[in-house]
Amino acid sequence: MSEQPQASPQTVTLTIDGRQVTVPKGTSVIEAAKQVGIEVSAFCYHPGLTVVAVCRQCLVKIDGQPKLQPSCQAVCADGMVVHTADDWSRGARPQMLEFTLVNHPIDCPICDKAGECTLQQLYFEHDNAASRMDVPKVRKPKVVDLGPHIVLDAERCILCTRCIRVCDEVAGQHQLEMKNRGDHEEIATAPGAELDNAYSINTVDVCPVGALTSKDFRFTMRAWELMTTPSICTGCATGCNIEIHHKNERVWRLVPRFNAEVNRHWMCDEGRFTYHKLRTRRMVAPAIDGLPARWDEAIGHAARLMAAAIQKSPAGVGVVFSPQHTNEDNYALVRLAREMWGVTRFYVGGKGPVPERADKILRDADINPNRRGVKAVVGDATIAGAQVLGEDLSQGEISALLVLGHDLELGPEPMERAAMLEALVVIADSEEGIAARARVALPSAAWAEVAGTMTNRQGLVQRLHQAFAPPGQALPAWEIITRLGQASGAALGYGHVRQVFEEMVGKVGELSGQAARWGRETRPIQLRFANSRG
Amino acid sequence: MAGAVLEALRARFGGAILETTSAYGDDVAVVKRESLHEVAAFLRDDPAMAMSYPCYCTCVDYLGMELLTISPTTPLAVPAIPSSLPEEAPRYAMVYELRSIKHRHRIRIKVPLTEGDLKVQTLSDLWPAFNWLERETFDMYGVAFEGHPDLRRIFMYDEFIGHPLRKDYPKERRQPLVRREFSDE
Amino acid sequence: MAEIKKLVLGRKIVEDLDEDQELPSELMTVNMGPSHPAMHGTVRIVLTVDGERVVESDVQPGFLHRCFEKESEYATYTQIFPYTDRLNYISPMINNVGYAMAVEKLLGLTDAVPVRAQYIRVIVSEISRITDHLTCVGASAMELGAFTPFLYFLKAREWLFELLEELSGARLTYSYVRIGGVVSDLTPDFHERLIDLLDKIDGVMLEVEALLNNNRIFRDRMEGVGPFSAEDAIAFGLSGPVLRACGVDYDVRKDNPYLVYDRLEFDVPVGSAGDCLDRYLVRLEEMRQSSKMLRQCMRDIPAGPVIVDDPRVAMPPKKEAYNTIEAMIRHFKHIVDGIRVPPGEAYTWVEGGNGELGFFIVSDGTGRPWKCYCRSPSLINTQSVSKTIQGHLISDIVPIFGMINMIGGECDK
Amino acid sequence: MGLEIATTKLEDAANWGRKFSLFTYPFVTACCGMEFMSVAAPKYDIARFGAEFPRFSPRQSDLLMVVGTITERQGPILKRVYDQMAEPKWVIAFGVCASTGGFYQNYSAMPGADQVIPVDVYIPGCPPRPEQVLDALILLMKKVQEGRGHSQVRHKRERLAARGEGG
Repeated sequence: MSEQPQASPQTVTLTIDGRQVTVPKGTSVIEAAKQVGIEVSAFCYHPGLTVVAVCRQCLVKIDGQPKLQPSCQAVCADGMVVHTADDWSRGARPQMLEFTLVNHPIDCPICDKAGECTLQQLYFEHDNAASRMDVPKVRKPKVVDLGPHIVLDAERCILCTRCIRVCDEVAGQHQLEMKNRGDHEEIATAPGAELDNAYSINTVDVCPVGALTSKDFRFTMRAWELMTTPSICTGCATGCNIEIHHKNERVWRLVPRFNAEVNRHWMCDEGRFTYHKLRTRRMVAPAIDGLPARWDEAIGHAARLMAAAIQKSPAGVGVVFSPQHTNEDNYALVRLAREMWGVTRFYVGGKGPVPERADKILRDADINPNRRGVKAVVGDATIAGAQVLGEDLSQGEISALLVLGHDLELGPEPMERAAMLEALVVIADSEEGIAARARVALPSAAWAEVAGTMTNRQGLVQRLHQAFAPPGQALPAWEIITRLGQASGAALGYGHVRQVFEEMVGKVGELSGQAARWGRETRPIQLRFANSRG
Repeated sequence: MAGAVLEALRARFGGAILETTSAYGDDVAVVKRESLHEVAAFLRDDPAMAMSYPCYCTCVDYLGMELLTISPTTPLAVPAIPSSLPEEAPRYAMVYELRSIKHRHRIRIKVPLTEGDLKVQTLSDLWPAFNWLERETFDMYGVAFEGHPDLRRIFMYDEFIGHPLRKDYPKERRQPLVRREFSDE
Repeated sequence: MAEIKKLVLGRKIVEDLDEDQELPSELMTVNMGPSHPAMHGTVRIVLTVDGERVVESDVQPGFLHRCFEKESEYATYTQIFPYTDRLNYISPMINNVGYAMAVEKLLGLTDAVPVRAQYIRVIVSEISRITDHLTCVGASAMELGAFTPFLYFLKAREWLFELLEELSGARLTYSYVRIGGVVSDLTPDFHERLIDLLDKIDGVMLEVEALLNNNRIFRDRMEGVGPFSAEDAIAFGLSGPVLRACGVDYDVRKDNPYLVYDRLEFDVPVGSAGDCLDRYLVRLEEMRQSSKMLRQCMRDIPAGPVIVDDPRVAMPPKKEAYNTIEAMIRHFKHIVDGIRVPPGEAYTWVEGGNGELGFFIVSDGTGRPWKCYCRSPSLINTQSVSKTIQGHLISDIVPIFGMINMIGGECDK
Repeated sequence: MGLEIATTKLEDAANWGRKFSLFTYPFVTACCGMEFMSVAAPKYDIARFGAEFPRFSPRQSDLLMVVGTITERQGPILKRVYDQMAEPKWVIAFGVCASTGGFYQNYSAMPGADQVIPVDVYIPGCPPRPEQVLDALILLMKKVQEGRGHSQVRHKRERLAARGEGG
């Protein structure tokens, strides 16, 4: 204590377990402890929610106070001396856990949360004592339908009220409440309300036990069997950071990953369900005129069609970029079209806007994850959309079209005209939309199967990691484009998506401004060993 | 006794010894790749060291290990996986364990290796025991041992592609040599 | 010897053959294995022979590579025990003990393991050593044409298997040891049965020694075959009976005592020539010493718990696990997350059936090892075969290989 | 499959002879070999069933015991040994590794010997108890007597095809 840190009106300095820490004024003790690497156990405290201090699990000793204080509620003060590992506060944790477990059912084998359950974890870390109870447990309803996505098991609930606060504070709708008293207290929907807000599954994430379960995930897969890979939600332009939980080449759920600048701890329900698209109507083999073909045949055919069209009139050849694909895919396509083929008729596809889904929380009207990235990569902020493409098609200005992505909102008439073009090459992961009408359809890997980057609405370049291999013969789109270039005599020379990224960072103005780095490849980690949840 | 070997190594090789630790009673010296052979020869031949007994050698692949060094009590939804990690950090480390039967002391030598430059000088000229062990390490991790007399696969077959103990080799990716044809039964 | 040489194929000059001169021959490449009656398990030796004499050889292990390390990286610390069983499958208990000790070292539990559990570990290790040597000697004798010792020794091994089966529930792959102790206490009449068996085994050994030790054929094929100098043995990293037969007095149980070996009184047999006969004699004597140790253990073993009293390491009793949520959670965390081992790396080595059996474990703080390397004595001992058989006859490969006692599971991991 | 042909008395007699004189080729690779030794050794004594004689030459044996884990590297060897055996021949997969790969599900272990050769009887267990092995032997004997072994069935089919009576 020889050196007293500079006192400042904005910060306070306190001592936690003998270690000094300086934090901004108003910081809670639990957060200050985290800064020096001390994790205080807690159920009801969540860094993204208000503090209620109902679970009493985070009690710590603060010198000068007559009783143990909840560290989530205690605000740091100058000169405060906190003990988290003394006998008194260490003794309080097993006592609180014993109370919590009095009426907890022996449900672990049938509980969806088992393996990522905070209660399991805290009991194992702090208590580990045998039960002393010899009276029957209080019975409560086991299957309560709270809303379209959520089911409640009231027996498992430990009444931390995190879910109530998520509805109130994140979604801004009061839909959950407590009812009854004492050991009959339980969670219920507010009178006349249903748990149906757009962020309702966040209640499942924050639930420290298996009381709230998602209908989409429950009883499908044990949590500890899952592998986790970090990625970005492709549901809209917000680009929420997520973890893909997958096993056996299949995604089982998406959960939010903390990012202070984008989504904090949350994501919307709609975004969580985007993974279903990964298994519906996927294109698994290249096709020429609807018939399956080998890759070299399909690529060769596509290259010949495009070359013939370019030779006839370069101005009549259009290229459609995809805001559903990564920056790398689009960049490779820009290079192929502009530099190798000399084509400049560019459009951007993607899904049309859905204004009614926009809110001020996370959801954006633009349900394409990478529109801003496409504009930056193409270098044209006013790039024409599907509307203009439809007009051009109707006026017969276009003779050939290379389309990235199957989402292209064309009217029926332009769509028919597109189908009649002499060259319509589509690189897409699904056989829907324009992909069904392609002369040559090339199957690409979808977002969970590729490594790459996407730019969200704020201009943040975020990284997608590959969770598993693409189905069938599908390849990443940048690789298809590279092969297409090779077949038409224009070597792009990419061997790895990282090369695309590095070249792109050097050339695209908007990207070089940020400290955009590729980072190391990550390996999927088994969830039970990742320590990230529960 | 425990630190004496490390002390002697530090005194003699100075900068070539990047780090020394003694945890769980195991003395560990992290040695620069260039000095490995020299350090090993010294340990074998110096009468005060007399580490004539080669215990084992292997390699550790640290790919992704830094991701997991988060406290187990981290609450929900804190980033488990940072999106970017240092790329230049050494991914592999060779591990050699030597022992002196005479003096009853031992040492573990670790040599960090980066992904792009995965080679190290062989020690099989000092101890013939390392011949097969280095072949095993080559087979499993793809570490190239310069000067090894017979560097080829030892457990896997020659047709096998890749190095299976690397962390990015999937556990169940088989490369069959032969399969039965069911049509003729 | 001359008769054998006349059978050599590929002769060059027949006409001006001098009766006193050796029959000239050209080098020939012969494949021994991969599936050969004299090879334990599957191993292939590509021999370059000059007549019957080995000029050069290339020993190729790896036919039983079952990816012990890769499997370990995907299993919790407790789940690895079955894999260790199948490393050296004629002395699985020693593998169990060696692996458990490595994890305990990382957990800082080495001294916390109850004394009774340490005694039990020594008991099962020494029983396993006896089964190991019984099999090794019996099988080698059979390969040299002596079928009776094989039957005698297997009969004796069967008794021990039955004893261990009663203890652990399995005949061969026991998985009896747990991190922090052993899974269950000795059975009530274990003491009497073991002592009784040891007496019977001593009798069997006398019988076999009478059959083999002064048997002319056996001695001719063992004595002076495959000698190894002490310096070479050390440089080749040999260990166990093979190293001690070369005259190096090195036994982990004496030189780096673990468990309760420092409380036991036993001798380490050491050979002089390092040939096959020495290796055979060292193994026989080791069985006697193990028997001696077992008697001491049964005399000294204290009462007490058999697993460490730490809820983070020991599983709860089954009855509680199914009836209280507390024990259920504990059980669940053990099964799902495994025992969380602090980050670090450690190497532990024990005296296995074939030599120094070590485990080098790197932990990242989760419930499964980041790396679990096994220093397998078989692999390193087998490496010396190539040098040993050089200049010997093809028929000598059989005793040399038999006495190295290569175990596929351990050698190829 | 057109197998509903009447077995003649001669075939019955031949099969009866075959089932009591199975010459074994032990393709011993791993742990199960220890139990194979026990089966052969005095206590369990496979000799009681006439299958005590291990022949280490595939050409002299008619029962291939696949004892232990088969790795990808061993696949070609196993296939060659099987191909070298004289007809009719039978295969027992001894232990769970030879049957399915067992708990070795990885890049090197083959998921069962039947990936390479047809197997007549599978013995579960890791390793199986000697009693189980004897039970499997009795099952195989039944199969031999009834002419249901893989190679017997194939042989019959080929004979029928050669006669032009369908197959």
